[in-house]
Amino acid sequence: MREVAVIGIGMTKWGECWKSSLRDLFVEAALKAMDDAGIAQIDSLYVGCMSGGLFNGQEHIGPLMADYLGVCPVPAVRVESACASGGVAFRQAYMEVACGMSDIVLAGGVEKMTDVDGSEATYALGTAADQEYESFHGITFPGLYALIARVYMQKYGITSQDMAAVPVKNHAHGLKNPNAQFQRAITIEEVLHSSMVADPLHLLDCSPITDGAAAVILCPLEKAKSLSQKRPVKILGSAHATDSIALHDRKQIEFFASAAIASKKAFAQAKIGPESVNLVEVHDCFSIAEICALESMGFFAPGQAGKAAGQGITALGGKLPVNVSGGLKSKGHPVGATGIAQIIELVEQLRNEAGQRQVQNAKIGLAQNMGGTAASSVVHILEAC
Amino acid sequence: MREVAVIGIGMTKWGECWKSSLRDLFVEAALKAMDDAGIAQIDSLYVGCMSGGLFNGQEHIGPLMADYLGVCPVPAVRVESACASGGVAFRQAYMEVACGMSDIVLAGGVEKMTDVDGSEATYALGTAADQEYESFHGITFPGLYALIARVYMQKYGITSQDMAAVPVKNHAHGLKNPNAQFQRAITIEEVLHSSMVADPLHLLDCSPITDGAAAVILCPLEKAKSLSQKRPVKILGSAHATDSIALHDRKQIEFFASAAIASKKAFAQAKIGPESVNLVEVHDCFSIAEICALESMGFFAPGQAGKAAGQGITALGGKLPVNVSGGLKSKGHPVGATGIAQIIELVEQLRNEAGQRQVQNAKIGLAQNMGGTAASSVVHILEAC
Amino acid sequence: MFPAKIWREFPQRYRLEAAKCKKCGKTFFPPRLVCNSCFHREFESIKLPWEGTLVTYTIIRTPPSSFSDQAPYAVGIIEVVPGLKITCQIVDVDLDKLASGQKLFLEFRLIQKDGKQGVLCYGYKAVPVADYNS
Amino acid sequence: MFPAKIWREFPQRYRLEAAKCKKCGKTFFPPRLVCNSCFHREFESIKLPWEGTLVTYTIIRTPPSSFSDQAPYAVGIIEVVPGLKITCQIVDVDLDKLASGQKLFLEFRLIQKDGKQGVLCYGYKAVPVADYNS
Ligand SMILES: [Zn+2]
Ligand SMILES: [Zn+2]
Repeated sequence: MREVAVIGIGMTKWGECWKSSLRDLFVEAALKAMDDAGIAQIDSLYVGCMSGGLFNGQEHIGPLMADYLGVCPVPAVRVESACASGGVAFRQAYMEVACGMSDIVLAGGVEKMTDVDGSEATYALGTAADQEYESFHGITFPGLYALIARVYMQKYGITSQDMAAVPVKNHAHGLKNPNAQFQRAITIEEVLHSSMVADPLHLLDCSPITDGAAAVILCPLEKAKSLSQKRPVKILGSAHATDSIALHDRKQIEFFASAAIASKKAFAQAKIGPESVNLVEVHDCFSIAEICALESMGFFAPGQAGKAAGQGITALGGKLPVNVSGGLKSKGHPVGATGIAQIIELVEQLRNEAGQRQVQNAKIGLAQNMGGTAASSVVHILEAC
Repeated sequence: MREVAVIGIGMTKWGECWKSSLRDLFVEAALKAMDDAGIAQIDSLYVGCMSGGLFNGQEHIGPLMADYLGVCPVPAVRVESACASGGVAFRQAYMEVACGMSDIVLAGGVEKMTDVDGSEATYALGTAADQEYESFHGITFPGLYALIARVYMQKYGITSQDMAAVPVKNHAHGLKNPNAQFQRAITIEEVLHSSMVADPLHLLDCSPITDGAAAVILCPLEKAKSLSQKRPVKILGSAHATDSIALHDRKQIEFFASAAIASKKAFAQAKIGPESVNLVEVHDCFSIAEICALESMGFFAPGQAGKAAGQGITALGGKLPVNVSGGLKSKGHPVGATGIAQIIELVEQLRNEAGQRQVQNAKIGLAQNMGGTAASSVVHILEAC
Repeated sequence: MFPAKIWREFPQRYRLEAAKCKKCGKTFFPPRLVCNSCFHREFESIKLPWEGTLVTYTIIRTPPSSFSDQAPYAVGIIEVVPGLKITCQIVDVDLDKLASGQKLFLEFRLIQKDGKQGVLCYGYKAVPVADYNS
Repeated sequence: MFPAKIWREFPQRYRLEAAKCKKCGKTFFPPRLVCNSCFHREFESIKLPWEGTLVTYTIIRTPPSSFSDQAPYAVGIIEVVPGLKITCQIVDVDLDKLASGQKLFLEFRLIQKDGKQGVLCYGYKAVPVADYNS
């Protein structure tokens, strides 16, 4: 396998992008990534998208995007793994470059979620769970994570107030991210007084409905310097793991085995451990998700991540900055694009180009992107070159 | 890149499988493929599925299938390229084995189409076209291929009767395929007297709505003999190409540029030309599709494939047997599974295990799987070892 | 007439039919084609008890489209036999009095009016044990 | 009020607005962000003529769900300027008298009652030129 680098990144502003269609969003991000790398052509592309069918009545998203990006006839594959679609797109692109089939591959993600109303969006997102044995009974994604939150809180004596420190921290980070959907600070009180979506999760414990796209350019590490002026960022580890589709089939509801196994494999490939990582982007679709993901990957012992945000450990400037991009909570969560945006944050940080959000001396970053209630997790470890 | 072989194949009976759910269909085919190869574990899996969202209210299909196949935590990726989803799944599995990331990879496809009514299925299939500029105006897939058929027929003086020879031939082939949805012969008259779906296409020019799944097992060629008793079939060439999503954006409406380019690349990789191919599986979603695909890939000169079926050239026993499996028309067309079933037919033929359908001295076979109106095409060339 | 997709799940939703692996004894709900523990493929059909213990729960206040008229409602994970859990609604209950660890009975009820088909879908819902005592 | 997804396409559907590449002159309908011929990204907004030539057509007899009440109806590909084609319905026409090569006018009409949103969607449909002469 060839070593692979990321040489270009680009994303749209995230939020309610009424003026932009699904194709416009993707193409805008893709062009920005190509411009950032300084390349004019690509050999292949991947599109992570969860549900073009239910959100936009549009499948066959690969050729649609190749067409509007002006790169037909290059291969264009749409991959789906619910909210981990972007991470999977990146991993497929990595393998295509690693195997030598292609040199310059674009990995992007997109979701256009505001073209349907709220209850339709809730239905569409529910298709990431077991349709017949979870969604059928009226459970929603906030509901599923609420089931996890209750178990975790009872087991470790964590309060809603402890948990609220996660979105408060991520909003503080997002305030410094010009592409974030919500660039405003929130307080613990605001979280606790926001409307209850699925007890014990408040509205401000939940990532929003977002339109947006993100894209990156991958190439063989040995060609990175000749293809692009940009400081290459090397992919040290890439892994993907699955777990039962239904949350109720887990032995331990608050433990994300897919994240544990994917991170273990990625660390093994990278030949490092959690202690070598300078910053982490985790999939904080809900406050509790950040907590469980960090513990499942070994960054904290069980029960210890619950108070980490409140203690400042995971804040910018803390011992292990987590979601300095603003995370899904503040940056937004256009599900297919989220995993790619995590990579973009790592690349900006490892290039030392993150401005106000810059993590000092960032050399190694890890991104964890998951689908459903962690029925799939993709973990990537990147290193500054 | 490592050389890659197919060592296991399996599919469900295709048709209206009311008793089987989406997951049951996939798992049944996957277990058969694993049994055929004689293996008990896999390293990774791909699922081609066009629209679990619209047909079944189910996305996140990768982990769902890994879970019910009992192979969690292995990576499981769902890929989508409309009716070429299966072909793309196979190609992604090929690259994963070729790059060395995994040794034993399962590539499967599934579609469960009869859980919605006919007009909903027509809507769901329409999402493979440009939703905003084709489907929005009420065009359906039979309609789009009818537009192609009219151009071709007028340009080359081909009649509905000439075209009807394609499904007549494919039904004659399907009669010998125990997994086919329709195991019955049809006549030119029956085609011409079947109801008009979209002029000039009759019902019997159109592939049906089908439930079904198919799966194959890939591994490095050098390990094939030690992993499996089955005669390995080697992947000589693999290519994927895209074209405009909208049919009206093509310069030449009856020419499938994606099939032309993908086949050209696959032939180049295989270091052979069309004349070396002993049998072809092409994507005959409609009668006209088989004709245009064969010409676009260089098996016939422009205008010459229109009468080939009627002349017996493309029948079993003819100079170039095409769709001896029965094709999409007779075997059925569960869209996500179709591309995998094409590979299965080639493997059975190249193993010399196709029984009544056996093409004599079959050494090299080609499969062409396409999405939409050929906005994507995947071509694979396989060789008996 | 029920469409196939509803009818297909009747054994599970109407009768709580599960599958017990004939080799290792692991029980699956819904039934599966292959055991994820020992990879055996023969199962014995068994019926789950219509009762269990609440493991965790939530109150859905922002429902999906097909449940718009039911919110707020409780959904929980219920352990029905050791190691086998299911997800369903908890009804006929004071939402403030739910507690992890409580015993629940399962009953056959209307679940949803399937938005896409306009069909009434039935299945299991949990109710508090106390209801039976009062 | 129109949802964003309908409103977004107004310039194309209501006014046939296309984009002409400022570098190579290639025209795109709908507009794009990048030219697929020369990769330039600046375009001039132009309006397509409300007429064209029928390239090919079909009669839809098995419609998708949102068009159930309209079948049978004709849909065709129409060349509006050299090299630029669109797909739309052909109405007010004897379905037996359609012919490739015929001239058509485009008119602003109701296209569909969008099934998912219950919104009336408008856009362009083709009508025979003869209608204007009669
Ligand atoms: Zn067992
Ligand atoms: Zn240009």
